[in-house]
Amino acid sequence: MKNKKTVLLSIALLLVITPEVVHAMHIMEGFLPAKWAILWSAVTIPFFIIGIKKVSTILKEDTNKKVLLGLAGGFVFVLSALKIPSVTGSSSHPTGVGLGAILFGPTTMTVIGIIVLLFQALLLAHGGLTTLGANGFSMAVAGPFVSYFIYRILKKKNVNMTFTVFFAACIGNLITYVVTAFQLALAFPDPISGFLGSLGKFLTVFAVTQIPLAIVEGLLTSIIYNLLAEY
Amino acid sequence: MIKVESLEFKYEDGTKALDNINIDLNKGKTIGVIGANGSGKSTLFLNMIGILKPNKGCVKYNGSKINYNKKYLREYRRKINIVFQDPEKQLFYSNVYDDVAFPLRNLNIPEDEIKVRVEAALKKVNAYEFKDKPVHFLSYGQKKRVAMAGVLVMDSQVILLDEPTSGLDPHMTKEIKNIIKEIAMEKNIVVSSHDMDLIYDVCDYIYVLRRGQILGEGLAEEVFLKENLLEMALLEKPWLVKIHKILGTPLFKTEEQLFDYGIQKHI
Amino acid sequence: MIKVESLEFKYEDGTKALDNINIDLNKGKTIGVIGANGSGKSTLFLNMIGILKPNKGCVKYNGSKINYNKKYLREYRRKINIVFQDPEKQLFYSNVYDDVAFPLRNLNIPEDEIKVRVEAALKKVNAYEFKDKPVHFLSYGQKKRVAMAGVLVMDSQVILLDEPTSGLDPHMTKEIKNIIKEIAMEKNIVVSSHDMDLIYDVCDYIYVLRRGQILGEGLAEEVFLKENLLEMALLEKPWLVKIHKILGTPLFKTEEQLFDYGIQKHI
Amino acid sequence: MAKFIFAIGPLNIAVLINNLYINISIFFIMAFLTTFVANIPFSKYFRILIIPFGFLAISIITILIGISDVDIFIWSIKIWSKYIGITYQSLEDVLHIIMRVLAAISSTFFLGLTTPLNNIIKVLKKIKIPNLLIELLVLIYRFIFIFLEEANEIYTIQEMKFGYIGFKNSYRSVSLLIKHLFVRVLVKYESMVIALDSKLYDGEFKIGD
Repeated sequence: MKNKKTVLLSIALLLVITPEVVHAMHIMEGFLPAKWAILWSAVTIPFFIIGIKKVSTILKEDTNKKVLLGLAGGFVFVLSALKIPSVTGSSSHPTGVGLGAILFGPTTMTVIGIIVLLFQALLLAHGGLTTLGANGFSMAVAGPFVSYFIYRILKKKNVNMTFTVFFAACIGNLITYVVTAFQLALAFPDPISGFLGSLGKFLTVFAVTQIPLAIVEGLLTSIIYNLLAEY
Repeated sequence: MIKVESLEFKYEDGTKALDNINIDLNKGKTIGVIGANGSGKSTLFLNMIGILKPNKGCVKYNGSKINYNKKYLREYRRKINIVFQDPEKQLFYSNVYDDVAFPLRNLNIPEDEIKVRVEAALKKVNAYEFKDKPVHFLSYGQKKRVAMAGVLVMDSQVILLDEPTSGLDPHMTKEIKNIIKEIAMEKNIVVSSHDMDLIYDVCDYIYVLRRGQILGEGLAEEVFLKENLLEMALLEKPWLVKIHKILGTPLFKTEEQLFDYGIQKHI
Repeated sequence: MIKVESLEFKYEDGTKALDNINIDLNKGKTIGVIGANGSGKSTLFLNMIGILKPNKGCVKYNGSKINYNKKYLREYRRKINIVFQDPEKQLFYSNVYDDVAFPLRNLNIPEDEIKVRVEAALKKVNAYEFKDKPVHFLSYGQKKRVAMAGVLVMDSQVILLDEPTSGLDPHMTKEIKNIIKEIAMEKNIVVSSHDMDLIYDVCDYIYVLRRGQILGEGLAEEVFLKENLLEMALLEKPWLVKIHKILGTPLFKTEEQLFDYGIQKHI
Repeated sequence: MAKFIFAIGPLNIAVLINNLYINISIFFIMAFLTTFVANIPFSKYFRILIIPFGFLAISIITILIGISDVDIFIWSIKIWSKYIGITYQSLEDVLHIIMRVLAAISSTFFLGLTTPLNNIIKVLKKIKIPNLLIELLVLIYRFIFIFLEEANEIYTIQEMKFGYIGFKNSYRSVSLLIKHLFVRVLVKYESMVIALDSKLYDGEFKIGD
């Protein structure tokens, strides 16, 4: 009995800083048909395994880093539970995909990201267990890798750092949204216009919220990056 | 002024954190709120500043219930504010000045006025000398004083202090005690602390909490004489009260009074 | 047993944190290390358990210098260990049992022995009743006790306690005081604290630190009578010493002694 | 273990079999068990349940509405030369989705709201999930709560200092909050490494069976 109460209490705590509006691009529990749920898990698992392997080689050199990974995970979770004001007047959350990829590297973010997605499903009702594969691919694989590569390329070309970080985080966020729209369109092709029609519909509908949010995320990430550089 | 009237606050799971709380800040200039860990002091403070909303009862400001809309709270918080226990969590900037100026900049106050007020606040807590130091080079006691300045700068009428001396060494504790006494000359202070000697010294009126209820209240000199009350609340007597009870010396409010008494006795 | 011999420790930027420190844990069963914030107490503790390596001088265990290789330190830390001040930073599991069992599992001790030792340690700090609660639902005082159990479970000979009562209410402080006294019957304890009353009550021998140097040392009853010493170290007398000085009552070591004295006097 | 299977089983049934009637039953059974048997107030249950429904609403409408040159819809409006409307099939699809979502989400809630992480960890150990992953789960779970509490406190302090009035202030405050949390990650890391050392950590966070 006590445990149920305490779990509920934790949810209550989360609701204080979790918001009235939906978590932007998490495909909710049970939304995807079995075929697609399994397919996306199959796509994501290899990345996850590679991530784990890579992380464990890093950990072999310095086992203390395990705690750092744990701390980073807690940090990313809280980041995604934070409420930020968005242009439409409502509020939303930073996905933390870009910031995480820049701070911890993309492979680490794959591992941490998927674990965080699991806890989000269990504690916050964001996303779900059956959609973990699909969400994992868009948020813990595609987003971080794209963000990180943009960051690396622009950094090498000596582009202004604030812009580099802004662009990396912004595009990372957009990619997440495009991939999700893609996943939804594949699973629910339009009966008349097929996959492409459906993709068009999803991209349009979510663009209303996602494009401003991507810009917000980019701005926010660059401010944080500068604050950290100052420190 | 602020009054709390038959306030009840429940957690999400339905357990009562606060139950039938009545508090009147008019009863003293410096009010003490004491109670064991988990007796509801922090929850009470959060209700008083409008962060948590009571399930029953209310918080009244100047005779009328406070509102929970953004605009009202914004005005309300210019009147009442709080210094939290852990300074590490309250200092966001790496620079002392920017940190203390934070609330004023949020209110769009012109920079030259900000400068005057920030410097005055820093001086009040004896922190002016390290105003240009990076925050992470400050000692714990210094951080604690900067955190205090960060609230004093808003110039609110009522200031809640949550464990103002926790983690401080005896010397620093004394210093904070003096700062509190000084601020109390212009403002109303509410202090919560586990340090009974501090509470006894700086507060004139005391509320004793136990498991979310007010177990007793009264003038400092009265409350701390009630042995049963303190025991039920899992608290202790201040040592000045202890020696009064055990040795039969007169009841002194401060160490200095006892000291003077000691000198006279020897003469 | 452990001795610190003319130890010097410098930070990376070259400032001396500790200078010519000599400490001998044989001098008392429970040793107190007192000093203002930033006087070097924590740095000293970290040197004593071999986390930091001194620039000069050494730490000796049973007459020979300690080594700084991994294997030696692992053995060494089975003999001497530390409870840090902030419990949040030393609890790694959400599950109380797993957390307390952590060091034993690192030593590959069989699970059935672990069970016996974990339960004994939890009982010693009165934490057995909440052993099944997740750590994040424990109160601060409960977390603090779990952290203590996590070190007691190793059954080391010497235990360093860094601010064991900070942030605790008077009742819990008393409880911790009793726990310390109980542990001290079997082990050597070193306590650092800002609470002079606690130090005076539980410690028999005291080292006074100021700016990284030992300013004075001696039996508790002697050190706390040296007014100059305490003043220079920015510390205070325990109140039992204060009334001895001011009122001329005999010097008592504990409140109970004063209490008995008071009763006799009234008869 | 039993509870775990009891939650994961229906979740799989809901998604794999995807039968309308089975899913309705799963939803009611799970909702009943979570609210009544596990004693979670209905109002709270409902509040958590509607969290992801913003996503559901938007996606459902997107699936529901189609565009065509000819009016093949059971209900439609004509804008210029195009018809925008709902087909019978999309209506049926959507009904299936909603029922599947309800069944699935009530099962996951049952797991999330009634099963402590430790029980889940034990199951994961039994099915031979790699150790490193379990260790990370355990650590991240613990640290989530540390940072949540901190974020909550910092947020309150900023709110008391007018940090969330208007856009400019809010952005500044959120960025400061995140930066501050990250700095605290690093500070914690340093002191935790020391604590680990003194706890004889040898590279693995061991967990009992």
